[in-house]
Amino acid sequence: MFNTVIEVILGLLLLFLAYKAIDSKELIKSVMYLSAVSMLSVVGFALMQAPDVAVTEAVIGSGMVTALFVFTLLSRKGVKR
Amino acid sequence: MAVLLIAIPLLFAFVSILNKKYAFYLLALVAAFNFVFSFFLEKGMYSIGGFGPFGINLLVDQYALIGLWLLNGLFFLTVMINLKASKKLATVLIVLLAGINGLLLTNDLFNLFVFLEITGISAYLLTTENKKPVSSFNYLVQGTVGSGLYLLGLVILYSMIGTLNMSDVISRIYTIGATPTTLLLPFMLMFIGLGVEAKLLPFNSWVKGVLEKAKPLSGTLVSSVIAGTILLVFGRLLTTVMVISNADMLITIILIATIIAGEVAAFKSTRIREILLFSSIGQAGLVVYLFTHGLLMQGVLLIIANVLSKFVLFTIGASLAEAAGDEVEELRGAFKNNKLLGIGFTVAALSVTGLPLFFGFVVKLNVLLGIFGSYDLITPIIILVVSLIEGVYFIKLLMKLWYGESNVQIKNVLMTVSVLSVAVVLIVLGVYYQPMMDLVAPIKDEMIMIIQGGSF
Amino acid sequence: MIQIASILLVMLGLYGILTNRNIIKIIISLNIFEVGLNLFIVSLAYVEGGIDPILTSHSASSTLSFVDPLPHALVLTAIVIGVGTTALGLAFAKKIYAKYGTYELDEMGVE
Amino acid sequence: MKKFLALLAVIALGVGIIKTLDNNVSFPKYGEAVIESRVSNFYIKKNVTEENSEVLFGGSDYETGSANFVTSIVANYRSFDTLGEVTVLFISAFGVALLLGSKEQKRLELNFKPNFMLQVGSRALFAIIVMVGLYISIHGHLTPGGGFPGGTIIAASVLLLYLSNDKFRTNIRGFRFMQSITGALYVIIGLVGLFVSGFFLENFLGTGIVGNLFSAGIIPIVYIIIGLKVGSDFSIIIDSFLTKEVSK
Repeated sequence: MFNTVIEVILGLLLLFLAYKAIDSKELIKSVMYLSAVSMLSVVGFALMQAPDVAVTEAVIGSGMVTALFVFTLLSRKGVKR
Repeated sequence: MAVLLIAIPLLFAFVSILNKKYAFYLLALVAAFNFVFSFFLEKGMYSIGGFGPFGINLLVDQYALIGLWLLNGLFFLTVMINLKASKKLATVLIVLLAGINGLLLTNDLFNLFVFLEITGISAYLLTTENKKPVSSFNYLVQGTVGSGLYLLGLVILYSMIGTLNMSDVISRIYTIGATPTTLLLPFMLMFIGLGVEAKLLPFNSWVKGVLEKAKPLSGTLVSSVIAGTILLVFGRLLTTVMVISNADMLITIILIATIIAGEVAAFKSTRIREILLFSSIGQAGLVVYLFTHGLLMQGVLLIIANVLSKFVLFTIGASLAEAAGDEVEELRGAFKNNKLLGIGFTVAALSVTGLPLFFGFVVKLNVLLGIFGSYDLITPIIILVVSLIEGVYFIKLLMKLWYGESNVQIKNVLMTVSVLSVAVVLIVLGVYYQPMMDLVAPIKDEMIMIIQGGSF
Repeated sequence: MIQIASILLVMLGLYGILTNRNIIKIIISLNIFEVGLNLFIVSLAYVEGGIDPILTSHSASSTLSFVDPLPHALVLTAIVIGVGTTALGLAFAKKIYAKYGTYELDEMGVE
Repeated sequence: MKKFLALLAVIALGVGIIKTLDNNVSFPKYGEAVIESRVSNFYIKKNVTEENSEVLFGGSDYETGSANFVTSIVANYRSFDTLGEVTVLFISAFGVALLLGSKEQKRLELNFKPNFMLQVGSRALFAIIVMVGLYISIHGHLTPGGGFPGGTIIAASVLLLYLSNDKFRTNIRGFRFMQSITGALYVIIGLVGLFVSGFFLENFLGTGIVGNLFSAGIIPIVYIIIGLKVGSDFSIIIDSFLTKEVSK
């Protein structure tokens, strides 16, 4: 019973954050939402008994991908849109 | 031993980044090795890691051998013709070669996804040669979405029938008794996913951006070598795995729309490279149409004719356009002072339109016989109308290119020699087509053996 | 519920790719598409009451009910391929920004 | 407004797919995947040839000695996928360097100055992070994770050095050299398998006792190679992103 409650919350949160990531105006905010989605997906993988995938997604998905996005946005001169 | 066709290029690719200067010689060496080695392959199922049907195996049958000979050869020719361009992108080209051989050989659905990505990424990097980052980015996005949808379809198929090995997918489908309707969703997703790379309608807006201003190296590779590989892979999947029960209505509509849209757009366009890329979209739609209707032999013949003629047309077309601009008006009379290129171009163009005495005629004849055999009447009419349109715009193009004053001069002996040799092949196959028929004949019963027995 | 959420994530990713005109937003939607896809693949492998696919001292025998390890291996590869394409997409984005000074596709004019 | 309609259409398509999957008889519901009917049953039984043999934690000389089934699939049963996978990363790193790199590069002036704490802390943390990365790569066949996360952690330690020091640039030639050597080593191990026993990437070393560090034949070796390769790939990507062309 406890498992399904967590899964429902996780699913809804994932969808809400993904929608915010696609729809927010600021690019930096979008990247933050994306990294939040990645981290929640790590929780999802852990819930589904997939430790290997959780470790890989945590390090690569939320770690490296967010870092690359931030570097691209940092190297942007001029006004922050 | 078939795995050497993939392992050796990967080894050379890893070593080639150590020293940029010698990367090109590694490329030339490995391209020659692959072309020569593919003639010494025996047919059979080569397992990797020794785990039989539960690991990944490479299937070498007549269908794969034809693809290997044709595409390794053309890859070698294309690389040799554009020496300067391929010097800069040597490592990318070696990885592309590994990807192409992987696509042709693999017998495992997920392995096909990995090689699709490898070929895709090296194709995106090749198109950066045209200095158009937005169209390369567009190609990257659509290619990734395409292989993502293919992966989605593949995973749903795995959850239903429990295996990833292509040859025992069918045997498992029958044991589980999965009806075609239950398998429709995964097959549709895989069809649309692969349709992106095969230039079918829903996702082929990247083709115009990539090939419109493509330089000879990346243009020829994308339009003839990679297109041929993807179509051959599509053919193998459509006949052995994705048994779409008599080509569901939606798929037929997509294909007919692709054929018509491609040919009409080619008819209307006035730029030489645009004409070629739209006609290749139309041809791709026709090839996939043949596969979905079970006309395997005709599909392979059309791919061979298509790849050979697109190689000639695009090499000459791209170098002409690079020299004197894209508009056909500016290229008027371009063949005046490079006659040999003109002859090669004319032979390839006439072969595509299907005039007698050329290989294209033999292929068109077979295609029409095949389609009339399955006695539905609408499609042969469409194909006849389409080849009529093709004939008109190619003849119009040839007329302009031959008659008129122009000082365009292209000095590339290697290109002239290879273009003429391919043109001669097209003529010889047109006149004396029996050897090609025997070459293609065993494909049908080998595929049936795979479908029934699953053991090759 | 996670399987339903992952399919909707895949759809949201496709929606983001098709409607956005900003290059970085397109790459972000591509990533959401891939996260949804990976979640869906692993959700196919889940077995009610199954345990992690690792033999340890206390779950020692292979007759226990395990979760299906094959989709996990597929997802491992899919994640790293996703990062590869994202890195390439961002490199294109930087080059486009250097050439046009903007990430908006509409403001780039004809190439 | 148009966007809202597009969103509704997409959600409707998603619900449509979910519905078709639900009432599809051969598609297992969430949580009811039947392992016996799938190929992975043989991977768990670690015996591709005959039917039901039980694998115990301390047992020895099975087909693959790796306790972690996922690692046995990634590095042994389907090792060709991983080779293709490593090529994808290799060509992405090469592509990024091709697109962004140029003759001479210099560090990008980020608009934040690394403060004292970061500089001192990073020197201490660097060694620990590298050790964690190597640990995860080496123990790939026993604990979750493996070559890929291990390699990325090593690259993260390089990233930490980049962030803590404005003028820092790693030795790119060194990483490129490691990248090419580890890649070539992986293919050579495959070729050795081909010559030793006729199958490419065959596990020609003894599989040892399940659960020991030195078990599972070539799997630990392959995973260490992948760890180093992924680490050098990502370091090159990070360097390409954090540098810009020296304006002439």
